[in-house]
Amino acid sequence: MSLTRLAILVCAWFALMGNSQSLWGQDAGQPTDAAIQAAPAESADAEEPPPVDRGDNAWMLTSSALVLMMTGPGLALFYGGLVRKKNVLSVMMQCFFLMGLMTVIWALWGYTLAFGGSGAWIGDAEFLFMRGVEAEWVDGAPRIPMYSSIPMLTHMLFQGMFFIITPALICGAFAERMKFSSMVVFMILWGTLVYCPLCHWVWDGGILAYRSDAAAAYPWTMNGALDFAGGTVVHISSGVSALVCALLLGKRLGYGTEPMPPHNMTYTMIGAALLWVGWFGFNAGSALAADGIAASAFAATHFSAAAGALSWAGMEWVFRGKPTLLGACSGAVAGLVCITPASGYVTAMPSLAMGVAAGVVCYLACTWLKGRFGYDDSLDAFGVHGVGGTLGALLTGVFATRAVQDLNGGEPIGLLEGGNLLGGQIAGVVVTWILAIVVTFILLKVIDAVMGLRVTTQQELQGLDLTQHGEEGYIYI
Amino acid sequence: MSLTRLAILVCAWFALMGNSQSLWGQDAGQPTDAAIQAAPAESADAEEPPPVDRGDNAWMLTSSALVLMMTGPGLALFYGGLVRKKNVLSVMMQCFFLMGLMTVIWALWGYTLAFGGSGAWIGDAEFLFMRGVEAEWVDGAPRIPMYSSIPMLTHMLFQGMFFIITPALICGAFAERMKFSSMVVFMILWGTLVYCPLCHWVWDGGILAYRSDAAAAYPWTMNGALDFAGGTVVHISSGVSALVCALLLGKRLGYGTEPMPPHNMTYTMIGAALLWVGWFGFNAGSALAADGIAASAFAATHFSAAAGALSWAGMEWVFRGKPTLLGACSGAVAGLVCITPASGYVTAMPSLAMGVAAGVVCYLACTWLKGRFGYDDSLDAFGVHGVGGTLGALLTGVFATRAVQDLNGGEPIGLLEGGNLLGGQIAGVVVTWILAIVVTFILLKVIDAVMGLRVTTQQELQGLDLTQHGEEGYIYI
Amino acid sequence: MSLTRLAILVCAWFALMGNSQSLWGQDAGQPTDAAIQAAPAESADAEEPPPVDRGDNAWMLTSSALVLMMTGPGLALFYGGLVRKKNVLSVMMQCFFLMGLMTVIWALWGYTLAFGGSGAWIGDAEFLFMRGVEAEWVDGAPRIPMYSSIPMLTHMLFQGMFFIITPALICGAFAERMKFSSMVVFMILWGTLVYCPLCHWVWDGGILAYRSDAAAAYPWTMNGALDFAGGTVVHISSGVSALVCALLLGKRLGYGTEPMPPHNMTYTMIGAALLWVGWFGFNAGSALAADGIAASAFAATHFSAAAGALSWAGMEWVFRGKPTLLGACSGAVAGLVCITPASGYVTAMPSLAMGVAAGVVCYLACTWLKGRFGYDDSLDAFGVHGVGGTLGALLTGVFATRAVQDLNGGEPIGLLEGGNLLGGQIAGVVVTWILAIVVTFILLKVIDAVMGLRVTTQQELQGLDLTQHGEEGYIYI
Amino acid sequence: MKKVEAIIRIFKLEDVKNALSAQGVHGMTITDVRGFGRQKGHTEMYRGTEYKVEFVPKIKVEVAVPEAQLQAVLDTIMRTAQTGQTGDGKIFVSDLVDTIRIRTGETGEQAI
Amino acid sequence: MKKVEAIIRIFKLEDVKNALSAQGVHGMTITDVRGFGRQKGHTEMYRGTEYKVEFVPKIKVEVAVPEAQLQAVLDTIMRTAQTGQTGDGKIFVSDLVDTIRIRTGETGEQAI
Amino acid sequence: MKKVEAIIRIFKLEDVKNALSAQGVHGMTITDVRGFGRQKGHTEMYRGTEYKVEFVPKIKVEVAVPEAQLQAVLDTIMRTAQTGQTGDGKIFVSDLVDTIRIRTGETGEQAI
Ligand SMILES: Nc1ncnc2c1ncn2[C@@H]1O[C@H](COP(=O)(O)OP(=O)(O)O)[C@@H](O)[C@H]1O
Ligand SMILES: Nc1ncnc2c1ncn2[C@@H]1O[C@H](COP(=O)(O)OP(=O)(O)O)[C@@H](O)[C@H]1O
Ligand SMILES: Nc1ncnc2c1ncn2[C@@H]1O[C@H](COP(=O)(O)OP(=O)(O)O)[C@@H](O)[C@H]1O
Repeated sequence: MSLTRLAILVCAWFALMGNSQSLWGQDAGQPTDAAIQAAPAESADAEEPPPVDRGDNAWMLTSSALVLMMTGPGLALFYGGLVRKKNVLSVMMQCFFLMGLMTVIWALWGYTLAFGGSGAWIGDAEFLFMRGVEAEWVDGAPRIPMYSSIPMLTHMLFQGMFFIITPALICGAFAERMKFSSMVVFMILWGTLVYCPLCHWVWDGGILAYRSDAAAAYPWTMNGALDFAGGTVVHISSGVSALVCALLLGKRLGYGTEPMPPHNMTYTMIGAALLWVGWFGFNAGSALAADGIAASAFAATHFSAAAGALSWAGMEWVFRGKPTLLGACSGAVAGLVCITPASGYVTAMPSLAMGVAAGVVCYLACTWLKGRFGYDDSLDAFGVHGVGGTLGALLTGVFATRAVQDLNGGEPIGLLEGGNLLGGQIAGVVVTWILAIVVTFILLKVIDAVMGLRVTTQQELQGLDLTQHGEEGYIYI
Repeated sequence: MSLTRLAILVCAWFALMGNSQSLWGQDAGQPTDAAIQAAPAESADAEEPPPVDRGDNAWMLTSSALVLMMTGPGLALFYGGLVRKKNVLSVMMQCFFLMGLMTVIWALWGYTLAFGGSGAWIGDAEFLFMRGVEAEWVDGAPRIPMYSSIPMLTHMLFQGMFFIITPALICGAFAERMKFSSMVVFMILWGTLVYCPLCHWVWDGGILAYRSDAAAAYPWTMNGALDFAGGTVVHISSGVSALVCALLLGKRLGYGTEPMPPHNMTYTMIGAALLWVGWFGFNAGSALAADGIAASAFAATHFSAAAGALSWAGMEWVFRGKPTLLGACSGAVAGLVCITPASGYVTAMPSLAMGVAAGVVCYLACTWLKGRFGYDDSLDAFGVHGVGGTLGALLTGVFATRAVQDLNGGEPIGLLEGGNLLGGQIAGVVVTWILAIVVTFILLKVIDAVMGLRVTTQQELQGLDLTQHGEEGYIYI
Repeated sequence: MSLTRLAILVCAWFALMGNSQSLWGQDAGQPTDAAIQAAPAESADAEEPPPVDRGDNAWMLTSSALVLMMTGPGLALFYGGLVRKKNVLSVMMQCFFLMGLMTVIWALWGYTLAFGGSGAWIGDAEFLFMRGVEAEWVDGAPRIPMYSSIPMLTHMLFQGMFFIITPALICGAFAERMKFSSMVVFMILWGTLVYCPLCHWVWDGGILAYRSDAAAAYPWTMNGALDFAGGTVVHISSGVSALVCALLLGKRLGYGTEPMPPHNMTYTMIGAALLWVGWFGFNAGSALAADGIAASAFAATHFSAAAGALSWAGMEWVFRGKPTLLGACSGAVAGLVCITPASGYVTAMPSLAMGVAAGVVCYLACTWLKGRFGYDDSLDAFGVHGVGGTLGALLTGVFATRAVQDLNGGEPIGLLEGGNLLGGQIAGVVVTWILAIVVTFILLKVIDAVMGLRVTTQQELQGLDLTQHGEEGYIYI
Repeated sequence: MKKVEAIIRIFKLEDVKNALSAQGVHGMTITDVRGFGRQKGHTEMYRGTEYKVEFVPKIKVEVAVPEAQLQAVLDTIMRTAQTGQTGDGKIFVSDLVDTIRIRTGETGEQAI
Repeated sequence: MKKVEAIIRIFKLEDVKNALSAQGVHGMTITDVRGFGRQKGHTEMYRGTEYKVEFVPKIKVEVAVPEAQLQAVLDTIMRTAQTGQTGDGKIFVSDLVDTIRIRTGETGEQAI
Repeated sequence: MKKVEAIIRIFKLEDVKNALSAQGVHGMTITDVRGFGRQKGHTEMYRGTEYKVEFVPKIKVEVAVPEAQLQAVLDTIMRTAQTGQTGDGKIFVSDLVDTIRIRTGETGEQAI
């Protein structure tokens, strides 16, 4: 009965998407060099698949492994260390379980909704159940579909790792109080209804893809946005949804009155370091090749993380008298979030600048802003990913340069070199915020009505580890 | 005196091997495309070594690093977290020490016994002390022997990492009670007498290699088995030997009466996540190239792990009311174990199916089966690796398809597409079980007689960390 | 005022360098095959950059990630576990903060001082602020400067990771007692005044580069030294500086009287394992390509680490009755340190020999030597890196062979094959020791005078976590 | 002087401490303990094998009080630590022969 | 009422607890402690430097008992916690002025 | 017999233990505790939000002593645990009705 209600919602959603597509989408989504991600359909149908570039494939497989490592153990440790001892396993379980759950969804219908066909609004059934992605027996020989220079399987895997970490990031907002079962249902729907469409819009020639026909078809997208590795798709979407979660679930018991210090700062540091390392796969891997762009994105990522760590810790040093390890770690993550959309489009000094900006702005978001409005974003998923992602998307419009990638027919791209990308970036940010807020709000309301979002007071006091999973983190007797 | 006894055993063994070889092995072991691993001898002697494929080599070096990471820190954390605090270091020491010990053995005689020459039963002295593997000064220039498209050194390294983790897996069975010195002796002999021959049979054109002449020479092998990344060589061999260890060493003091909960579940989760990540190197690396097969194996691995995590946790949710983190982690590992032999031969949906099956079957093995027979397999090395490996080997016979690799001259392979691989798989499983049981049993009996297997009651009560290594895991004063 | 004093020192230094250069350096530093690192200038100015070798780039990007992982979380855990609970965060903060700090310095002036131009003594401003390294818009198209077969950005990143871990290693010497602010200032200057020149001397055709014109210009360098991955540049420089730090800062309160056992040996083991894994990127990556040399270096690294773990633990087993986990971990690291300069030049058996030697010698350095002289090198940064690095540099002169790399025009290289490399190695060691001792001594004296090096007694008793960073490592209530 | 030892629920510590210091108790010492009693523990599950944890984490609060303050202190603890559920804990009162402040050497009630 | 404090070996806790509850002791409180005594500790070794750990991990069991039960409880603990090896521990008995059950406010023996 | 409970600074434990055993105290039991008192705790900072830690980590040393030894023990602890700074801690002295050595069953002073 509860499921029926949800089912209805889902259908409604796709109906909407479908319509919009048939109504205005006919001319949309031809692949462009700016949206090379739109290539699969074509290359998959090609008679003679191009040979695999072993170097590119080696790097992309490595990157896929690195991005999985970001969620487990990376994020699991980063978040797990920040909660109280009685909830450490619940956070780790959310991350680990999502590694399984989102992967299965991705294999069944996620990848095709995100990258199938060439619609402007949502993918079609082209790759349903991995058909057309996995190896096939074609006229007497095995064939492995290609995605430009790498097997499409590699592309599917790499993108699938993003599909894992994005929802996992949201967990930071409702940590220490959400029912596990409700989280599972929420994530299935969120991944399907928020992530997949958004991913398609930005990375598969959809309405937000820079200079795609689809974007051209909707003037208000201002020609679409550039998002190299997921500033909008991953960070804004998760960060903003996180804020909605924090607001709808309400504060943790005792929030504001009793202290809730991180129970194991060393875990948080290990997690932050692993995130930094894994992010190289996340950003440099988004070049989908082991080329110069990958190297450039790698450098931008490294520089921004470094600058972010210094600027956040610096803010504390100046305003609080002491630089903290948590500050340095948070700053590095903020820098990484901020550079994500820009990593493949900017040079060194702008990367450092973006890192510094991220450290300062996110520091203020997690202290002043959160204090000002008093919402309980337990682990600052919004303060870091929502705010940092938005900042990064906008700064991409400022610093993106043709010197790294000539995506605008030789014309300038970013504001700094006289280009007009910023408009599209703003459009992208606004659209993403709206999508994330609206859908997340509806989902949570529905789920709350159907099965409730929060654990009981008794359970929250005893801790989620025991009450949700019947386990304890540490038994040192 | 104790050593002499052991020496005798070893000689006896090789005598046996040698005979069998000279008796029936003459025509055996010509390399076949199904057993490309048999190529080294040839390629090494070639005048003009082919150029290194940088992409393949990059991936294989990365994979080697990933597989080492599986043992340390991966397995060390996975196992270390499951034991009681007083024994955490002893488990980690076993893993870490084996990283050193097995590597040295591999360099001296392990690699050549596994991959030297082209005998049906065991390798010869071709690569003793790395001769013919390492760089050589040949007529006025350095030369690095090749193994198809990668340096043979890379192949040796990658395979050497398997030689580390396989014995390390066994440690799960005798954790918290085995004498360190006895473990060292046992592993030296086990690696030499069980792993090397088995590895040669399956991966170097030996009697179990699919469609190898050696297999052809022994009809009862039913044409040999397919084992892409070690279902038999790694998991069945270690899992079954683990069961023998558990039975011969007996239960831990207080087993069944006092609770022995994992002392640090967070370590177990970190370890499981690292195993998942490292397994990509383990399975996809077994393609020995960064090609489409690698991508396909990577995907199969990822899907099976995900499905396993969900199915094990699901079983708990249904039958116990709560999904546990340990359940999700165990399920993921079970899925990884199960897909290992099949990873390079199956498509997406079968991978999911195998993961689900592994989660369910291994869950029953670790709860119902173990409870039923009451052996103390401390960390379920048999329940997960022995059972999961056997399941995977058999299912490979069902799901393997020419659509991924055409290994049967265009004919179907797995049962599902009408092939007859299953027979060979069963033969492979049976042979592996017998080898592991017999040799492990003999070794343990001999070592027990010579130096004893178990620590004293007093030592077991005080914990192995202090009594075997004079250290404590945590000193939080 | 304090800064002025420091400024003067810095200027003085560069004046010195500048002079020396203009005085005697004119003919120096032409790139040679022995010093391929000297190529950048040339290749950067080339009209038509060669294409990126995707395989090499994939491996080098992976290696860069691995080397960053060595510092965080690797070294942070290895060191963090060895200190007392009250100082764990301070050690982790030093490692993590340095990841940010050194990276920014490297981007601004570090890389150019190390690899800019072709002077004999120090780099010039060629790559200041990443000019000439990052992507540029050249006559209507983006261009990414190359460094032989990889983007120069990749080379810069890989080398930049070394610039992070080298100072981080020094932290082991002054752990648990140095002021954070002073450490920051010290590391900025140390990196600039010790690491950059040394790196230039050895790896950019400077005075210590094997068979470089610069080396030829200074007979006392005996034709320069071979340092494949940083025996002198990384380990001797940091290890010797560490000794100076330990001596000038003095002992920790209670050193010798109260026990200061590692607070979390499991962290140390995790760290050691991650160092081992990361070291593959460190050494094999130093081939700057995914070729046979990389494979050979990878194998040498793995073998030496393994042998080191066994020999150190063996020493304990023989002389103390028990092998410890810390012993095995320390031995592995000692083996890794020792093989670093030799990894790309030696074959398998010598690698094992070097590992064994490292385990024995460093064991004695950390027990007998340290006990003998009674300095407080908290975490044995000198005992392992200083001693091990020196041992490795010398043994490189013994075991280096043309069979791996023909660097001497077909003539023998190492002592064992009748070459005369040893002289240059000794020269390299001596020069490095002198540089490290002198500059570190001066820097510490100046900083001590300006701002003090040590925390107050009160702070040291309470712990650096609370007093320097206002955080606690574990809050298990 | 009396020594008051109260075994209370962990999450009540904050309240109890504040209430006590509010009424002029200037010091106390707390210890992490585990308690066994009518309040049954919980069951945990590892690889399907369940096991009962009969000891429940509690906090022990120790306060040395002058006779005069005793009743007030007891009431305060009672009031603030109570939830009405089994497992609220116990208060044990015992005699103190003497108290010494190490810093000053003061003894008796003024040492408290 | 009396308060019984027993310092016992960690691995004896299970037995002691079971024996006590078997004979009708409905509650107890345990604490992780470290003990110094005739039982010498052990030496640990870090990078060759040995160091003596003189404090041995023990468990302290605290039970408040009515006079009537006292002897029985002492005997039980004695019996179940004994191994005969140095280090078995001690039992300390002291007076309790009063006991209060926080949940109900009951005092005295019925509060136990 | 008396029971002496001293709350001291962590880094004073080594000295106190040595001094006590030097003067013939053959056993003691220590516990990790956290103390609240005149010595104010410290503030920690997490993502900019500061929070006060009012409980300071301390060590509780418990020693059962024969009347004869009492004063000497008190003096020794006083002397060795003192720094003169607020937070040095307290010593509480209470009566022991009996002491039993589990290993032997000895009771009274010879059990100590
Ligand atoms: N006889 C006793 N001696 C020492 N501690 C006790 C005793 N009885 C109870 N306790 C402590 O009091 C706590 C609460 O007691 P319990 O019986 O569970 O609930 P309630 O206090 O509501 O009756 C127990 O967890 C235990 O720590
Ligand atoms: N005088 C004492 N005061 C407090 N605790 C003591 C005293 N003597 C012994 N203990 C505790 O009893 C434990 C066992 O005492 P020990 O002398 O080692 O063995 P035994 O009890 O067999 O004589 C010690 O570890 C310590 O915790
Ligand atoms: N009334 C009390 N009851 C129990 N413990 C106390 C009491 N007063 C102080 N303590 C303990 O003594 C420690 C030191 O007391 P404090 O007032 O901080 O310094 P000082 O002992 O120098 O006055 C406190 O941390 C607390 O553990």
